[in-house]
Amino acid sequence: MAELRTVLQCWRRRPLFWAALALVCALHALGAAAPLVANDAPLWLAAPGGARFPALEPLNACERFVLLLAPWILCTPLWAASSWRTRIGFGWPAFALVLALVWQLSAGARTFVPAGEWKRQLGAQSALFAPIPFGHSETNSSEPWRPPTWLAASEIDEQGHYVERNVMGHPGGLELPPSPVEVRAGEPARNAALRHPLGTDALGRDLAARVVWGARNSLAVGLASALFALVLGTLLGSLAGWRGARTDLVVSRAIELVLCFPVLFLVLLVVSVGSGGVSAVWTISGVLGLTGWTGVARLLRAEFLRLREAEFVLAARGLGFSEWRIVLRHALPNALAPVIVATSFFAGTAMLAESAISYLGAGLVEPEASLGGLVRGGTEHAWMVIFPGAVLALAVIAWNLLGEELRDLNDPRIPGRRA
Amino acid sequence: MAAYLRRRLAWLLPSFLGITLVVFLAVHLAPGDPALRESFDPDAGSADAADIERFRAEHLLDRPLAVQYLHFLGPFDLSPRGHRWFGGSGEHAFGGLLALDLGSEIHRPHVRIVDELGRRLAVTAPLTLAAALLAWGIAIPLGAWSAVRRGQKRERALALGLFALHSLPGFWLALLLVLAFGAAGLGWLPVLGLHSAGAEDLGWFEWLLDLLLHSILPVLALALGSLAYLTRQVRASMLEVLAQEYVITARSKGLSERVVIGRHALRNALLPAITLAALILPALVGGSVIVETIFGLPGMGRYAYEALLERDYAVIQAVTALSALVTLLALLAADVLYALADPRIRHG
Amino acid sequence: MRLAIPLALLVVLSQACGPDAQAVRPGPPQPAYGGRATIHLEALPKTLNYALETSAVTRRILYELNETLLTEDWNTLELVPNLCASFEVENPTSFVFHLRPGIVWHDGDPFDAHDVVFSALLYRNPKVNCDAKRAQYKRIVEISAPDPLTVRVRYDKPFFRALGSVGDMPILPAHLYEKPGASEDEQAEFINRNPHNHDWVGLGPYKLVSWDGDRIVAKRFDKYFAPERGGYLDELDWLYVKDDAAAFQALLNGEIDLFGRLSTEDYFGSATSSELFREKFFKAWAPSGAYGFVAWNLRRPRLQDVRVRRALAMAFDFEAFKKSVYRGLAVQMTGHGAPEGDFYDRKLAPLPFDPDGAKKLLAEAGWTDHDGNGRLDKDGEEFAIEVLSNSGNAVSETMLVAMQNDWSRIGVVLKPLLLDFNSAKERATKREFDGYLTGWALPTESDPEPTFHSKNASGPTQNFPGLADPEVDRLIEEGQVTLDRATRVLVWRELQHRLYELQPYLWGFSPPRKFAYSQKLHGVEFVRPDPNYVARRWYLPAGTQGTREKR
Amino acid sequence: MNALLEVRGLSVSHARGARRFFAVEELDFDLAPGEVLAIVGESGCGKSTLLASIPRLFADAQSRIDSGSVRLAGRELVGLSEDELRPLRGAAIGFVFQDAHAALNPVLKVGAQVEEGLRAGGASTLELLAQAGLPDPARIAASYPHQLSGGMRQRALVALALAGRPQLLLADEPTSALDPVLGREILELLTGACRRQGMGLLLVTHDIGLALRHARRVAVMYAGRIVELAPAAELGARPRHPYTAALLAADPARTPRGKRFAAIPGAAPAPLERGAGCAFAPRCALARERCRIERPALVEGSACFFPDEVRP
Repeated sequence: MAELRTVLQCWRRRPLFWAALALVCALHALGAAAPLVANDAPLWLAAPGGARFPALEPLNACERFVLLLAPWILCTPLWAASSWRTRIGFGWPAFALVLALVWQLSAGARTFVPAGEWKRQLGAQSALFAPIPFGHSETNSSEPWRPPTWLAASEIDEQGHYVERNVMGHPGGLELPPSPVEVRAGEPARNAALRHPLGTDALGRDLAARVVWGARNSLAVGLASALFALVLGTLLGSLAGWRGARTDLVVSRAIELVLCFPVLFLVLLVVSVGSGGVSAVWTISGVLGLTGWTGVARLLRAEFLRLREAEFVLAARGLGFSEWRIVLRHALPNALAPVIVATSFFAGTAMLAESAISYLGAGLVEPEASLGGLVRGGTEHAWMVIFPGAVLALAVIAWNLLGEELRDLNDPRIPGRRA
Repeated sequence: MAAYLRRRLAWLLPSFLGITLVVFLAVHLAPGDPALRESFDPDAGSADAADIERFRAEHLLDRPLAVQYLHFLGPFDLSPRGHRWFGGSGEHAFGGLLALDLGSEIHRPHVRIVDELGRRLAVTAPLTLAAALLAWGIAIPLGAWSAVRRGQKRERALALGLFALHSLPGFWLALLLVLAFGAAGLGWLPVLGLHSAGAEDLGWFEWLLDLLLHSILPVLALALGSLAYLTRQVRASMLEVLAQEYVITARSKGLSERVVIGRHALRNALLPAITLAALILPALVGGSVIVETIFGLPGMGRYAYEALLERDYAVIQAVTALSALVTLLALLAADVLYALADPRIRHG
Repeated sequence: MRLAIPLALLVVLSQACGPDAQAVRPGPPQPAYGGRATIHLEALPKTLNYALETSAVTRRILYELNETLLTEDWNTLELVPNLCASFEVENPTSFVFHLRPGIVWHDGDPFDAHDVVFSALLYRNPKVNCDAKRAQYKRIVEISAPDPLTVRVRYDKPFFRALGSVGDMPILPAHLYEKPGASEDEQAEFINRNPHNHDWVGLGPYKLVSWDGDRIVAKRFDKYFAPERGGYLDELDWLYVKDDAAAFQALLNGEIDLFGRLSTEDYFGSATSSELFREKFFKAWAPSGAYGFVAWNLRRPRLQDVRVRRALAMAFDFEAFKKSVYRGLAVQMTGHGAPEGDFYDRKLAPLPFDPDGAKKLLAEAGWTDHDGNGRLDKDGEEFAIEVLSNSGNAVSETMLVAMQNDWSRIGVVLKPLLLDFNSAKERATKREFDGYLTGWALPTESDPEPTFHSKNASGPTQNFPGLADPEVDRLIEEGQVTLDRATRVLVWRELQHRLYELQPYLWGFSPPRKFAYSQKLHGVEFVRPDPNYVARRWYLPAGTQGTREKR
Repeated sequence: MNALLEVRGLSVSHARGARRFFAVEELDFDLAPGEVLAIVGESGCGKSTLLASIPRLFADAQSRIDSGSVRLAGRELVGLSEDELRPLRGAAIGFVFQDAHAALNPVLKVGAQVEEGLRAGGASTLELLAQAGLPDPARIAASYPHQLSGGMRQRALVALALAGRPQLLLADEPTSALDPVLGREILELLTGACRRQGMGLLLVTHDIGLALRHARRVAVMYAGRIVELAPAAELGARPRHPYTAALLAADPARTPRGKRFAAIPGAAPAPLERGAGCAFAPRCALARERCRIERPALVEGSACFFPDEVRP
């Protein structure tokens, strides 16, 4: 119990920081565990030959690894704050390995099952479904554009007409009589409040499932481009800051070149060329990373220019350490704090950029889901605009808040802020 | 100071040319071909191969990339109507970027790019300037106030509010503004274009009023995004300055809090803000595709994006050259302004 | 001469009909002169010179700003004299037009036969940017103006659209476009870069006053040659709004008076059934003559077998898609052409929705699930189809996803490839696709040769599938020379049956064009030919014209 | 006797996170007009806090005066509101800071900063700069702080402090950032100005030798308390508190050449660990049981139970 006290004590001291970190980790864990959160295939199925995991069978090795990471990401706030670090540190990998072993046994031949097909063939077998029992590409032509089911306006009777006439009904009688709503096995009842908590889109796909998988893609883009920018920025920034004026000049000109380059154009260029094998998530992250590193690089260059003359660096040189050793052991740790702050801010900016590009129809478009793309699909319906936009804003706020707290945490100049 | 300036200016031209070259290569290597223009005419059939070849020849698209780049760069016009030295008819010997002749658009040969840029800037520049003034006008006092009041309840609430504002996606913010103030919502403000129908036969005052009414929402959409960021920047540098000793010296002279903050603290805090202010310049030219699409404004952002979709190479290269030049000048101006403002550098 | 089309023709299309006048309007008030209306444009024309531009937007605007020799009668769909008082068909290949005297251009210059001859000859100049129309007017062997009011035209061989294409030829003001004594290149340059491509001078009832940025303004032309159909409104505006949602907001806001891109969802949904909408606006639809389709690339081995193409058509649930996306308001196409025209055989039944039948057909063609992974394969290769489309159109994206789901049920994998417009067009032209989802917008009767004839099978042509079928070629050539309309109808219908049987396309839907317009406009009727409305017959009842409604 | 400054039982506390601690506790001393009182002590003993508390110029907004009174020329300062106290700063109380480089605003000219503090009828900026011993005052006034040498900047600070012709001058280690020669000149400048204008000078320093040379009376502070208060001559000759003796022994300037000067073992207690009894007890050679339990009050200038046993 003593450990718990240290964790709570640590959390109480910097509540906003830990709240931000928890929010970021929760969102990314949700994204990583999307197959378990929103899936039309059951998670567990009682089959004669022994239990099957239809939701996990079609996943390839990389998707499985991401899924395994989900619990680990979720507990980062707990792990980072406690002195359990060592105990937790060893605990999780062991748990993950066991899970992987069990899983490997259960993976049958990866049969490709069309969306919604499991529900049709379920029959009498008992099965456990994901919290959101809809697939991100599972269409239901009997309930297109359905408002969130917890609204009164969303109630539909047996024949498929909306109870409240004025919402969808059409006096002219021109419209074909709608077919009754098809409720498949494992799904909540027709008018259950939580059937479609966020409503459906043109093809009757559940918006909640689309938002979960959309968040998975948007968060992946945010994180990937931030890391890409971090690596590139650190590399070029330190070169510019540490080495002679010549490299500094070259890198500064490169920075100017990137600043002047129209980002939107690069995305259009890459997406239209590179959308072959690689999924658009990585191409867009690459592009955003390629154009985002200038912020980190400029920051690092300034820090290194300052540190180059710092006494302790001269002292280290005095002791005969090699240039690289000084950079890695002394200069970089000092400069790293502001760089990490800049990176977390850039993660938020990258997500906003991706959503803007997808909204214009150039980034992640159908059928891949992205928060920006979802809004583009239904600008005339409030729920299609508000919910994806809100989740995106929440994710960006989480990243920015984390960045802000990190900055205050490491900023010696603001008195009395030491953790 | 002068030596520093000379070195930066010396590097300006090569950087600028480097950028135009990179953009040129990216544009021409990208998929898509301007020769394949709008939809085919459903009645008459399609342009046959010969016509497409003629179109490509006319715009030198069939010539090697190097020739095309030199033609774009100028000062000699390498087309069949160009300079005699290069086998042209001599009718239009000089052209291209260095001869300040941007030529005309590929898909609309009757439109000179320079004129269109003028029209588009006339829409984008004032809106962005108004948004920048609005953002800075609010950010400076707000940032200073929240730095001085750090830790109080109101200040924390404001900080969180700014946070949310800074994190909202641009298009979402614009859509919400339209839903809120457009006809579907309160119906107070027009949501489209810069003028309502028949505005040209209004009196100059109504015309101006009509323009202002139409530009409120776009300016708000542009300003809100940067407002939050600028306020936090001013707050951060203000906090840094308040921790300096000379602020206490000022107080020891018995100066009022307003003078201490206004004359001593703010002057130092705004130094880093100058570099940010210089970055408004590229935005003046760049415009914003999102805001211009949603509010139906024929600005620079949309001009570049639509040219991009139609692969109008002449327009893409002209627009990126202009924004590259302005960005480079802005970066230079930022450093120069910073040096002028900070005596420690000016009198080195 | 322009009369509203009887509604009977429309009824055939679906159960109910015509504009849905919610409130029963009191008898139409007397037409009065004056007032202004603003029409929405979904794209901005590059130029108003219809010889150089092919976009539908330019055509729509020029309906009011320009006139052609003949025009299509809205009722009988036959060609009636317009600029010409009368015309004679001497023999199947030569026609004589007698022009009406006293017609003037918007700048007051008199209109005469020389303008017509000049407008036809410019297509012979290779340097003029009129590539899309060049093929059509190259067929004119000789054109002459014996006197200022008569024009004689002769074609190389009999062609069913000969009279139509001359009658519909855009007429340019020769006194502004002709550069006397100029070489061919200089003349082409003068036309391509002529400022009047932007500041258009025409012959129509409305003349262009200003065009800056997104707004095109035209005012009534007082010296129009047929004042009785010269339009009641003083001013007609066209406003370009790229984003449909923003345009709909502008309509509600009163900044636009007619919006022609109402989505199916809005037409039936809450957007047009709210109080605000019902009190101030009407909604209506009219046949668009446009249809969507997936063109199969017949050069790809797996798609060459007609059984495979039929199976893919049978596996897609057209009815469910029509009900969920179009709410029943669309025609499932079974051939090429405008579905409302009488050249199209509406009784040709579509292939039944039969996934099992489709699987049997595919099995016959050798595609079965050998390795049991749920996907069809043959000689070790999985059955995956890459369908190309441009990412701008929401309906085509929705159709791709629906197709992907339906085909996955029979073990066929669809890989959508959504690219921006120009990249998609380039890949389509180079035939780098399995399927290409796009669409045609067609007049009442169009020439199938560029789209299906074997001589266009290769090269950058409209014949995306690369179809080369002797029977189809024969029917096309026969139809082209059959001048008699009734027999030509039978030929085109036989062609339609043959094409549907060959399935070079997976024929999609032809949704009608849906409008929302302000109730202050009177005299608004919706008719068959593009642009489906006749702006010059609109009027504002006396007393409501001058009022600039408070925005 | 009309003392210029009377401080009785002054206690000031700072805040670190949620906890508060006393930087200085129950200080009592007086200062006559024209008199120079030096306050000596190691860093962290609260001497700077004492100086800052008089005009209430705390760096951290959460520090406050908990108890005691500070009377300047008979007027009580502790109870004054910010608006009442502000006019006294600059006009009644002048402040000379330690590091002139940080204490001058880098973006304003030196002349402008001095002018701000001027009071009507007083000497002009140029005269003040000249009085502060600066050559060519016009050039100095027109230049920026970073263009002056360390010594000149310190003189400018003195000129700035004297601008308002204050009655009381507070100098917080004005010379520690300078070399000894320059330091002596600055101090003579300060003490000279006090004598001429009858100002009281509170001189804070960590160098006991300097205190003895320039001040008439010296107060030695240790862990937030005054442990000895006596005329300079007496204190130098016969210190009556072990800490003062230790300080004198550790002063290199006073140790005859060739003899090692003794460092004081141990370290001053951190503000939070000041327990009961005499704070110096753990480091005091004379410490007895009583010293650890009972806290000695300041009696006849010494806060030690055995003032006589102190060996110089």
